[in-house]
Amino acid sequence: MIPLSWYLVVAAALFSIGVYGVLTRRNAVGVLMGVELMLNAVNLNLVAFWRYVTPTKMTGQVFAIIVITVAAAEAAVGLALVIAAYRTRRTVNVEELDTLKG
Amino acid sequence: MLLRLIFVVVSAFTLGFALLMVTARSLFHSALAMAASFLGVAALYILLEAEFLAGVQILIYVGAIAILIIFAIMLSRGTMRTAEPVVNKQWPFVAVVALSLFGLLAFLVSQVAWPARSAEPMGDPIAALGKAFVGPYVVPFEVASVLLVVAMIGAIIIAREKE
Amino acid sequence: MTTAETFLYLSPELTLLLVAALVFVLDLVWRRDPDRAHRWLPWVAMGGLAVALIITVALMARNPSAHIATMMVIDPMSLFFVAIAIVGAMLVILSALDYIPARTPYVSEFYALVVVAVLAIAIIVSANDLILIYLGMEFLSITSYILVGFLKRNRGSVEGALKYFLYGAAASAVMLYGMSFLYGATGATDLEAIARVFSGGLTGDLALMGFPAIALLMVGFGFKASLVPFHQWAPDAYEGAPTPVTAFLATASKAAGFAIIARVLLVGLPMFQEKEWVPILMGLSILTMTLGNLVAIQQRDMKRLLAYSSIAQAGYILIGLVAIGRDVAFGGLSGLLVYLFAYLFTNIGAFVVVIAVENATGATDLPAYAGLIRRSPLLASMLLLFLLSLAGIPPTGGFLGKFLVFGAAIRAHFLTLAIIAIINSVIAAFYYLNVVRYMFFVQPPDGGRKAIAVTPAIRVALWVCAAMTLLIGVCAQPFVTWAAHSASLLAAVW
Amino acid sequence: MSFPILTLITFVPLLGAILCLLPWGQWLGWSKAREEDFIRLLAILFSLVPLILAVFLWLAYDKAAGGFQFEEMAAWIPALGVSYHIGVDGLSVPLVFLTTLLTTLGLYYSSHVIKHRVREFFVLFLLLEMGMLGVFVSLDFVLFYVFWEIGLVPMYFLIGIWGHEEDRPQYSAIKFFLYTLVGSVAMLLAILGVYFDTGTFDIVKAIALKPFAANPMLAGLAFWGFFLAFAIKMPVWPFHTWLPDAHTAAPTAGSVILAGVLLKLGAYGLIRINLPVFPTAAKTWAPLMIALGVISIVYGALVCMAQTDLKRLIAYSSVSHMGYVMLGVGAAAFAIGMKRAGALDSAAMALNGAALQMFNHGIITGGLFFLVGVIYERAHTRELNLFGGLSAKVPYYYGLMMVTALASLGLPGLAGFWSEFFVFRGAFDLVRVWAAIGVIGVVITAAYILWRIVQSVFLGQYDPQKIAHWTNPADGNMTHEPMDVLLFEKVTLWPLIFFMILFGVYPTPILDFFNRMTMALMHGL
Repeated sequence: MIPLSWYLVVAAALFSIGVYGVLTRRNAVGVLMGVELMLNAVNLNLVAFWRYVTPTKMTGQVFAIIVITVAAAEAAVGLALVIAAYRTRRTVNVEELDTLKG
Repeated sequence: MLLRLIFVVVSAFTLGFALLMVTARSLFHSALAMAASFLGVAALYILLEAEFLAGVQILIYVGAIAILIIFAIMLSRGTMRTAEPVVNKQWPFVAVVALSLFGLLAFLVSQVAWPARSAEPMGDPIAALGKAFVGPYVVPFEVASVLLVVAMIGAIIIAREKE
Repeated sequence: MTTAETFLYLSPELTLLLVAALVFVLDLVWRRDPDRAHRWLPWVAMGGLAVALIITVALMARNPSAHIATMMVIDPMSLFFVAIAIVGAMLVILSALDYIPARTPYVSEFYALVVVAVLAIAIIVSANDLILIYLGMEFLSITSYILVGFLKRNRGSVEGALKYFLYGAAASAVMLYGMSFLYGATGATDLEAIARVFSGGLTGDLALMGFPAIALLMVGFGFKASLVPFHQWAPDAYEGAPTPVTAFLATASKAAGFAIIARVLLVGLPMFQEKEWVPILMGLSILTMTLGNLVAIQQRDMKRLLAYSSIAQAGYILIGLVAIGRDVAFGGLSGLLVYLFAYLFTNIGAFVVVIAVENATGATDLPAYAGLIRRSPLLASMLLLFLLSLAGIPPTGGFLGKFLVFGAAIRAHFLTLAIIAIINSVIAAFYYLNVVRYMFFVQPPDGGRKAIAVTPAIRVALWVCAAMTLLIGVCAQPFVTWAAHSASLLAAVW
Repeated sequence: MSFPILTLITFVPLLGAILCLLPWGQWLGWSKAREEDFIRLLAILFSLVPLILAVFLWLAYDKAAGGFQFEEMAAWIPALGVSYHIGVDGLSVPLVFLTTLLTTLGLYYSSHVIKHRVREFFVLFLLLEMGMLGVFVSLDFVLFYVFWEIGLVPMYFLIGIWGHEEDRPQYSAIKFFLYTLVGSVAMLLAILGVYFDTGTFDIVKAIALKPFAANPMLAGLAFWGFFLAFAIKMPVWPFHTWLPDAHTAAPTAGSVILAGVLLKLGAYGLIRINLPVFPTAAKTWAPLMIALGVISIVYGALVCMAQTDLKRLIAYSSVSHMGYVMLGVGAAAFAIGMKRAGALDSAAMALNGAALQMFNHGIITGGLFFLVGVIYERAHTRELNLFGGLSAKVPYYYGLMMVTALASLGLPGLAGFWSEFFVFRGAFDLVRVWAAIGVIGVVITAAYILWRIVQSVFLGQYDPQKIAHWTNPADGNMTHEPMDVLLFEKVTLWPLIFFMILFGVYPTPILDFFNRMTMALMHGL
């Protein structure tokens, strides 16, 4: 059987790539895609733990399904905001969203 | 052994497309790479014997979220034509940070003595999931459905063209 | 527990759900007659919230400690926070009565969403399971993103919402990663089961993940409570959001962040107190108050100033958790509750003044407050009271809160932390007084001839906030005992 | 429960403030001017009540019995062990009287000179009175702290709103606030520290329990928490820099209260809390207190020599004069634990001097600031170089100023003499060298008062070119020559002059209050 840690390392890699995407992308949609990678990494963790730690209880899978559902809702709201921002500013570049002085 | 080989291939596929996603110059390519990477994750779920979840993953992540993102990209496509770089100037620094984060996390997850045991999953995972959602997890299930409704209303209010 | 009991204990949440649905539905029913909808629906929402508040208080009197499966716990502490959220939302709706219709046609949706946000908070503060905690926090976040971006034609509003969303989505992903560790280490997601597994003894290799897991969790919780360095969204979201929403984010929503930090750490991870979470929280507390105050000094916009001030206040509040102990009076946790309760009225009151000034002048920058005492003695003296309370000058509620958390720090021998906190409170007094300077010392631009009208709704909100701010400080006894009682059950578990 | 005289004294001003806030004009259909007149009257009436009660207190306090009298005790926040515990002893009775007297005089004087934002002024002044009185009667640390901070806010406004533009009132006000706040937050931590060691917020109990007796380090920290608050408020060198700015910017009555009462809060705290609660730490730090006191005396006096602004000069003279108090307290602290015969009596004497100096400085410097106000209302300047030869033009003013100034420099026969005498008499026996250095300050004081004030303002030749226009403070009209003291100014000043002469000739009635208290204090340590 594949060791648990292999899955966890792959998830860690996926998570780190997602973090990289979140921190480097200039486009709001790009940032959101990075977040989706991070969420997938989490889900991979959850499912791996389910399989190896509590295969007889559905906790991990339930958690993963909830995460997926919420991610979809979140993405819908986020993308609506992206579109609204694009309408008012003609840009969704995070660095150019500077009406608010910081 | 074969299983491990498959795992390595699937992981390489997943991570490769993930890397492509964060480095692609075109946001559109990025989105496609993301969808591919999500497919890889679904394959990993199958390896973990969570077939139902793999199905959900493909339906929602690949089917819904990726498509949603591609729509958003196309609706705001004015932003894609610019010749400016798609990543900010700190990317080499962030790359170092992300690499060290990975090192740290990888070290951590392989060092911790997770209480793994070698039991087999229950007979019918779909039935078990169904029971879980009406049993102990009924509250999260209900909350999630309210959340979906609210998110839908909110997304409509915000994305609607006319006031 | 019987089904009837379950429904009884969930009745505040169910009421909130019904009210929100009722507002949405009535809005559809009265589609042809938007005037009627705009006139009545806020009061439907207010009435519903009032009913929920009565139910919550009635439940409090039962002094429950009820588990809904393993998912939720209805105890005095969770009811305390539900009450805070409901009261906050009622004040916010009062203050929004003139603000929102002037800026957007989606009036009923706004009130419904505020009620939904309260529902989300009610779920967070009673959640006893990582899954529900995540779900509740996401629920509140998504509702908040919508509320911040509600003025979708307004650049600031949408930008603030987008930033809030991007930070929030990333923060919750990080938090989830930490939650997955806890699940992996224990095989459980409900806090009491996690605590049971850990209390069975930590093998050295499993304990390794304690610090990183808690640090990752704190990213998400810290985001909600706007702790530095997870605060970057706050100034933009606070400035861009419709001001009533800002008031809600800075008080009720922040309080939910603290509620969940307290519950997860005390119920789920008590064995990680000494080496893991106390140092993390202490670092966050020092960073939060110091940075919040130093940046607040430079602000020229009232909303931004209050945003940074509320970041700094979060730093003081956190002291209550760092210095947590079993002492009834200065146990830290009860201080935190009193602080949050006083802070609710004080900060919402300050934002109500901002709303009134914004309604009249359209401006939120400091010069708009020049000579406010001439243009509206009521608004100026009210804001003075709230600023003094924020600065911790007695006899206000803000003083009592500081007194209790600083006392907890001294009791627990965190002298350095206490000294850093008092230095910070002096820095903070400087910028609060700067606002007072504008209001009382600087000549108004037009010589003070143009008075600022204050509508009855805003007047009521102001008087409630002012009365409570003073009452908490002067008649402190019932509030202290209430907080101590609310904290006691959690402290007993811990 | 007996007649709650202290509660009444403390909270009647609050009632007055609230009544002043009510919209009388709107209710009764009065014009703005009439409403303002009514508010002036109302405020003065409500400040008379505590004054009359304070006179009664003075007479009714049983000096022979000593200790805390008229105590009132009620639960306030029992969950935290905070109680509403008030009472007065020989130290606080004269200070309560001083506060009520100066407030009434200040309100009366202001009712003639404050012309804009009248309502706010009188409301804030009454709130200020409540804060100050509260500090003097509190016997619970938290209550003490609450009143301590309450007094801060109205003073901030008095300086900031009614200060003259050229004196940077906004800057001075915030400086005053922040300096005092630094001290008070340190005190808050110390109060909490004492609570966790003794389990009580009660000052009387804390005095009996002597917190941190076993831990000199923590005792020192707590001592310093209080000391910082009181030293900034007094203020002693080097914490004094807020004072000249605040004084210069404040309106006349504000300066009077600032010098007359607010500075006393710091000195009062030292004697009420630092000495009896932390005798060991006080003993340890006594040399430092003495040094700070002497430095303040000499430094304050020297700086006075260099001033050209009359009000600033008197402000610095306060630093010097409060230095005597610090010296007296320091000397008394130094004597703690001394076995030598007479040491404790000398300490009590120094402490008597310090306490008396608090009262005397209140009436004398209060008087001086009123006198500065009198001349400023006429000349609209306080520049010493612009005055000269006024003795012939305003002889009555000259006379009042001479009495007050001579009282300030400690001329025998006037009140200031006795307090300086007792401080030095006591200190000389205990810390000879320091006391001797301090005497230099007395000499310099004489120099600046005679030379800078009397000489440059009153003597010499009157030059009409220097100040072309004088104002008649009664109606605001221009005059060519300065007008002499008006009736309302005489009414304000005479009570103070009366006490300067009375306690200069016959100090026994007030000394009796202090002596009993200081002897009990020193022998109890």
